[in-house]
Amino acid sequence: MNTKAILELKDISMYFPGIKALDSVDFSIRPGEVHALIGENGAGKSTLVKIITGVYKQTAGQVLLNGEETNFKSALDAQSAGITAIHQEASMFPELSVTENIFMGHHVKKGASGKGPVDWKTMRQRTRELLDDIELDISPDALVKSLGVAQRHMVEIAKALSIDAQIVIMDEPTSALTLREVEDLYKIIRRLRDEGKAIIFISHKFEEIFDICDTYTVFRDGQLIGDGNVSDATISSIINMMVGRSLDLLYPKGESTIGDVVLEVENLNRTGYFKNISFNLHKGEILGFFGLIGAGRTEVMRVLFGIDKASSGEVRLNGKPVSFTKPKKAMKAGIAYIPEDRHEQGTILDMSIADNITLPNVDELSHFGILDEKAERSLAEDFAKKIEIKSAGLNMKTSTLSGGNQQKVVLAKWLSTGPEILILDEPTKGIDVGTKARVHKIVSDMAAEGKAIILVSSELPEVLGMSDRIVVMHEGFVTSVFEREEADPDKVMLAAIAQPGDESA
Amino acid sequence: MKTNLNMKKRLESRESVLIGLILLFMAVMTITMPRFIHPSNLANILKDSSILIIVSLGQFLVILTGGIDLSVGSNIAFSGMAASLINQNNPELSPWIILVIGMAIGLGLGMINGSLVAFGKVPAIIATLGTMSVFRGFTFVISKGQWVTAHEMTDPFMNLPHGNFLGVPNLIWFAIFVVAAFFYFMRYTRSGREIYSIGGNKSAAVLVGVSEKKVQFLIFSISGLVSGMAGVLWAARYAAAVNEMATGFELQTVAACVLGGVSVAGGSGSVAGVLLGALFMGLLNNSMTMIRNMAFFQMLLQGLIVISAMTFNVVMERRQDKMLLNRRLA
Amino acid sequence: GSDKAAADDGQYKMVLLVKSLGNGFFEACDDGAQQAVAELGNMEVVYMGPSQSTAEGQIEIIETLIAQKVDAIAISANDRDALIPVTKKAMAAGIKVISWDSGINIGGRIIDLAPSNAEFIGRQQYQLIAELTGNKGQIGILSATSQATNQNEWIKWMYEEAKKPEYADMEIVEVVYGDDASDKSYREAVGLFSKYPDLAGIISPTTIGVLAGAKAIEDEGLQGKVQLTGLGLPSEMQHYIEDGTCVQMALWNPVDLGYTATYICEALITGKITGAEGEMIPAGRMGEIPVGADGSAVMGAPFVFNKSNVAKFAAIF
Amino acid sequence: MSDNLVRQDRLIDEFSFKKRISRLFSSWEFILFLTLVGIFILFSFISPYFMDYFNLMNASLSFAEKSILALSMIFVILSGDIDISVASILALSSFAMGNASVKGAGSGTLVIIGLATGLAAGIVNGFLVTKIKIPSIAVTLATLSIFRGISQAILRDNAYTHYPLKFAYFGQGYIGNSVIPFEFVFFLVLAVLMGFILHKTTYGRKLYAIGNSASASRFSGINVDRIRFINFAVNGLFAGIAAVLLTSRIGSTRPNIATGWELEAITLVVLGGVAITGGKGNIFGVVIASLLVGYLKFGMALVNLSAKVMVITTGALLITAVLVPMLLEIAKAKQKLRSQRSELKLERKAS
Ligand SMILES: Nc1ncnc2c1ncn2[C@@H]1O[C@H](COP(=O)(O)OP(=O)(O)OP(=O)(O)O)[C@@H](O)[C@H]1O
Ligand SMILES: Nc1ncnc2c1ncn2[C@@H]1O[C@H](COP(=O)(O)OP(=O)(O)OP(=O)(O)O)[C@@H](O)[C@H]1O
Ligand SMILES: [Mg+2]
Ligand SMILES: [Mg+2]
Repeated sequence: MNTKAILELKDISMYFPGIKALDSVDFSIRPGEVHALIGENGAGKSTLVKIITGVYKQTAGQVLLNGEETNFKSALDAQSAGITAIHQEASMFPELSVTENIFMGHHVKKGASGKGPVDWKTMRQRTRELLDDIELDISPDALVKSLGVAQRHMVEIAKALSIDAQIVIMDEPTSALTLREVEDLYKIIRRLRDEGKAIIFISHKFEEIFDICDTYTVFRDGQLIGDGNVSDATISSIINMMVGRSLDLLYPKGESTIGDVVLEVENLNRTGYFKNISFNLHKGEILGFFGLIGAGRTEVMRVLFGIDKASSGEVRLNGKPVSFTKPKKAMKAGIAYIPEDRHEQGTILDMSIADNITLPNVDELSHFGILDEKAERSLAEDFAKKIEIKSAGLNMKTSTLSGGNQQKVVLAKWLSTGPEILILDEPTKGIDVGTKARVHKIVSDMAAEGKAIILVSSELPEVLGMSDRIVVMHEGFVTSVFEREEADPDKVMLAAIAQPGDESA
Repeated sequence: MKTNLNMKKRLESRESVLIGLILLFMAVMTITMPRFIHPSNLANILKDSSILIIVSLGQFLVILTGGIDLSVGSNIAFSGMAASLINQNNPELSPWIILVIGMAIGLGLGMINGSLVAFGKVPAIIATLGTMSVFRGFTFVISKGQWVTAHEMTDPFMNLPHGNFLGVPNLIWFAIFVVAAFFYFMRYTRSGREIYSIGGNKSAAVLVGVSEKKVQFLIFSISGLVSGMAGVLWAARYAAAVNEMATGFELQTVAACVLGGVSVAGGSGSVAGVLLGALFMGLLNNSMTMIRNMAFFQMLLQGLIVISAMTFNVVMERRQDKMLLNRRLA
Repeated sequence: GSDKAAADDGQYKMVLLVKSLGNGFFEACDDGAQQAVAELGNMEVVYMGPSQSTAEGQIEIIETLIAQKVDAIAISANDRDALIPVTKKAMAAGIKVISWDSGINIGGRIIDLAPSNAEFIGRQQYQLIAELTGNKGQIGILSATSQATNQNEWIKWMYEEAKKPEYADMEIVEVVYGDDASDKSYREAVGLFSKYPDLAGIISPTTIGVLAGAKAIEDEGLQGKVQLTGLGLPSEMQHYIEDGTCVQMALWNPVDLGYTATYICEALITGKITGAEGEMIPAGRMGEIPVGADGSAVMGAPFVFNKSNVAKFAAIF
Repeated sequence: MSDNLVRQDRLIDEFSFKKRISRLFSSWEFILFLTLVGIFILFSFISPYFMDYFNLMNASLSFAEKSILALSMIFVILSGDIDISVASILALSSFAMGNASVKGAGSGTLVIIGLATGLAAGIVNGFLVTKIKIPSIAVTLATLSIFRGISQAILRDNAYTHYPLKFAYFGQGYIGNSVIPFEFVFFLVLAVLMGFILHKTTYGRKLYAIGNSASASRFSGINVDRIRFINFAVNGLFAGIAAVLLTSRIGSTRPNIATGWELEAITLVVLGGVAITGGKGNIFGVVIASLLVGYLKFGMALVNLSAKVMVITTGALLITAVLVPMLLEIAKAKQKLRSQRSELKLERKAS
């Protein structure tokens, strides 16, 4: 590998209001290389990808392609320069066909000059080929809204491959894929590498990095921490770079006594989302829920909190059957739910911190519907102090806070309702290590106080470290339930990807 | 199995539902009023719907991106008035040149909307609510409050919509031409497809290099362009350019789009659907004049039909979604 | 009091308030008003109207006219009742209020200047169409909005006239409304043709309606088969009268109407008249107009336009 | 663009007095207020009739009803919906009252009928929006035809013109022996009431939450659809109130009454600084905007400007009102980026 770098980033910085997402970062990649970008949530990986693909314009620094400085005005420019990417967030057009989703932005046109009409026949045919290539058995004319999560991800991959690119970027392409699909993806990546293409591969899973990547770069908090050849690295050396301290500090599961059953779920169904879900939750217990993205965990929690309706099944609270038609009813029964999407569901970014904290409590704090601003104020102050929200004042807009502090606002908001059952959905996604530890501490303390806790997480170490028991889901089914002692990473992961032989079907 | 599903899908698609509704409606009309089915009446319906079709297609593009263009009626008035004044003052000028000028004026007004929305970031509904007043106000200014009527217009000008080609009135040809152009544009050009992408998922569209600003500017420009065309045709067809022309027309075009299955949230809808929606509106308008003493029920009936069609659409959509869900975890 | 002194500049200020701006008929009325201004020398007339023809819009304007303390308001009303409260207020503030063209009900004005007697207009319209159809056949009426008070009054008298024995072979089949919009009027006219294949004639007592009706007849090639008459401006109908689409139609002279309204206002302001029954209003070249019961004043018979005279009048209004 | 004044009061402990003052002065309401003052000054120079207590009071009759429509429209728009059927509801209510009046109903009964009809129509809108789940713009586009259509179908070319004498008070009466119209006082009372609900009650708080993020509100236990439903119902009720006032003021009902008022009400709301996308804005802005537009029109009419000029002016005012703050914001963001860049350069040089 002595060829010259095809892509070089020099001294790149990217600032968002209040955040340095990237801080003087260098990066380079050569043809025929698979390069891993590694880093915790929020380290700046996706931001780097967006700069390379022309979606963002860097605040400072240069991007060199084949030695020449680029100045992409949009993703289109990057595409025509031979750069393609699978972005992390879903970027599909649900109302449009698979073919169109693949070719949006670079429709094939008839005529030699490429000025003719859009050539549907050719595009459909190429889609067919691409789908065959990645062994995806769907019609090119299918509307994307009719596809499942994994199928959508595969279409995203096909989309990246539809461009004859020199550089292919994959931002967490495997997060929703089964083992077999991951194997297919490996095959494709190897083929691309052999064709002399440069591949940037982002993943949180170390085995994947060691399986497929040649080189790596580690980011932490927007800064480059280290890089090198994968063959020279070990998992622990990389983790050290990522986290900057040893792992044991995290996941401080405290002692708590497991009490009576508070919540029983029996054969719960929601058509199209999950089937025959059964489990129990005890007082003082932390019940982990693990699975791949799209496994249906969130959907189950939404039903428990009264957001969605179950199509059948029973939920019992302290032995009594309940059915929450509205979140308010679930709240009255002592359930609190911290949703996974902080921006869309957890907080109201344009409202003040105080108003966010008191929002679920306004009815209780008011007299005949009239706000009691004093009571609100003191409640907000109490919990802001307790959860240690760092802000310029509780009347600041929530949007001015960092991600971690925003998550603390969500925690404060729900803890202030004094819940008996606390459901947390990906509570540490995209927040810094310090806050993460703080969240874990709070959860542990709650359990110690005898509250029942459900912790949904896609981070295996977190689930393993925090839970008393672990429920594992795959494509809408519960595949296994592990006691803390018997849960080892391999077994849990296998259950999550539903290897043949288990009882899910 | 697969073909079966496709068949089912096709049968349930909004367009076929609309065709069914239209046929049903026509059947009922024919039974109660045999003259309805007379070719001359059908031709009339087509003529009456032509301008609505043309403008609704422009409105369609705007709604497709989740916006709305409330200024089309005023745009028609302004460009129609301007074209008529030009015709009045330059009788020797070819009507085709006047048509082009009228379209250019409409385009210009559309570009004002487009700039406000794309570059000024003014919400579409506000921008066009404002220009709706402004354009109509200026119609009055350029006409000084006067009308331009038949004897001030030249025959070639009035013949623009009224003349025949191959036995089909020009007005219908104009509509056919615009429909064909839109069909081609929306299906076979990148820009057309990009409009769908912005309405479907804005952030995803940006990720694949679609420029939101460009698309927004484009759709309002097109909406203005077709409104300008409609303005000229309108003035020439009724041989009268008055300040109040096409008042309230914007709501007709929105209704045609909604009837045609265009989602007001953006992202879905088709040229065929809009065509059928506008035809249905034209049909409604025409039948109201066909039935004795219907004048007073027209508004009520129109509203009821629009709301029923929308309810029907929503229910169908929900059923379709449910079908998809049922298949998902089978 | 009627002996109110003229404003500082020696001018009395009067407002000619029309149904809406941008209507050729009213523009012609304004021309007449300005002629009267030139003759009288002590008047100033401002032409005003709402942007859409609604009673609410006119009321808003009248409120500001009360504030301005103008001397007189002459209104062509969009609603014969809705304006009464506000015009009463205006009169209480010492403003002389008259209505013209489209009247305000008793109590809401001092004098109502009708362009012509409603009964006469209605009957004449019917006679005009009967002449054209040879006292035979089905007649449709294409009106303006269903709320237009003067239209409805005239139509009532058309039905009265139709009861006469000489019209035994004629009938009014339907009244349709074009809402004073050219496209709707046009569609309604075409609707009449298809509903009544034997339609003999259309009466459209409104300027936009008669224009749209003529265009529809021409487009459908029905000249000679469907006759048309109505109330229209010669300048706008010249084309159709000359090509025979509309052989004859009627209208009073809007110039004279605006002219007379101005004279009446001047007479009221200066106290020449009070609006009592039996008084004679001096109206310049129009001679003297008597005040009838309930303050009604009538100008005279509408003038009938046809090929022979339309060109001459088209130059005027 | 506009910040919540009430909310700002609570910042006392956190912001210095100076900062508070500077925020107040750059707030949208303040700019509106300055414009209003400017209009008063301008017209009092141009027209001798403008600065006249009686005239100013009386002029309020021309905008009080539309402003009342705007008051409840704030709620609808704040929660992210829109209602373009209000003027038709007004017509329907007026029709119902006229119909009852002909049958001999007294003033009290008429008011009840007017309000009930408005409320019922609002409930129909609310039902279609929240239960059938059709977007509000589409629903009210259809009901705009239906509500007016009903009165047109029944009333036809007739008018109801006979209302009880006492009924005239609501639209034509003055408070005691003063020259203050009842309508104007009633508008102010309603404004205070709506302001209280908006800024001092849980309902108002929830409204803002919904407007900012309906889904986050749902996840916070707010019954989003119920609040939207109530908004539409209240909006209908207010259209009923406006119907009582207008009908009483003009003493006549025709199916085309108040045509086009929906757009005027929406214009007032938006001009008052309420974001059409919801979640932002307050009652003061809308009240000031109502006075602003009302007196601007009054002033322009006093100097005999053509109605068409007024139409152009309000249209342009609306666009500028939204455009200017947007452009300022864009410029500010650019400025910030530039300063960030130069800061970065300095940092680099230093290191
Ligand atoms: N458009 C944006 N506006 C403001 N802040 C942003 C934006 N995009 C990213 N950030 C912030 O920049 C930082 C880096 O985010 P980025 O998405 O690059 O992280 P990442 O390494 O891809 O994380 P993950 O593993 O969660 O995908 C985060 O703090 C994020 O909140
Ligand atoms: N087959 C499917 N087709 C389309 N959308 C799906 C499908 N399955 C799940 N989804 C959607 O994908 C998203 C992820 O599903 P869900 O949240 O239930 O999974 P999860 O186990 O909580 O995963 P995660 O929270 O990690 O994304 C949800 O919004 C869900 O509605
Ligand atoms: Mg990322
Ligand atoms: Mg989830």
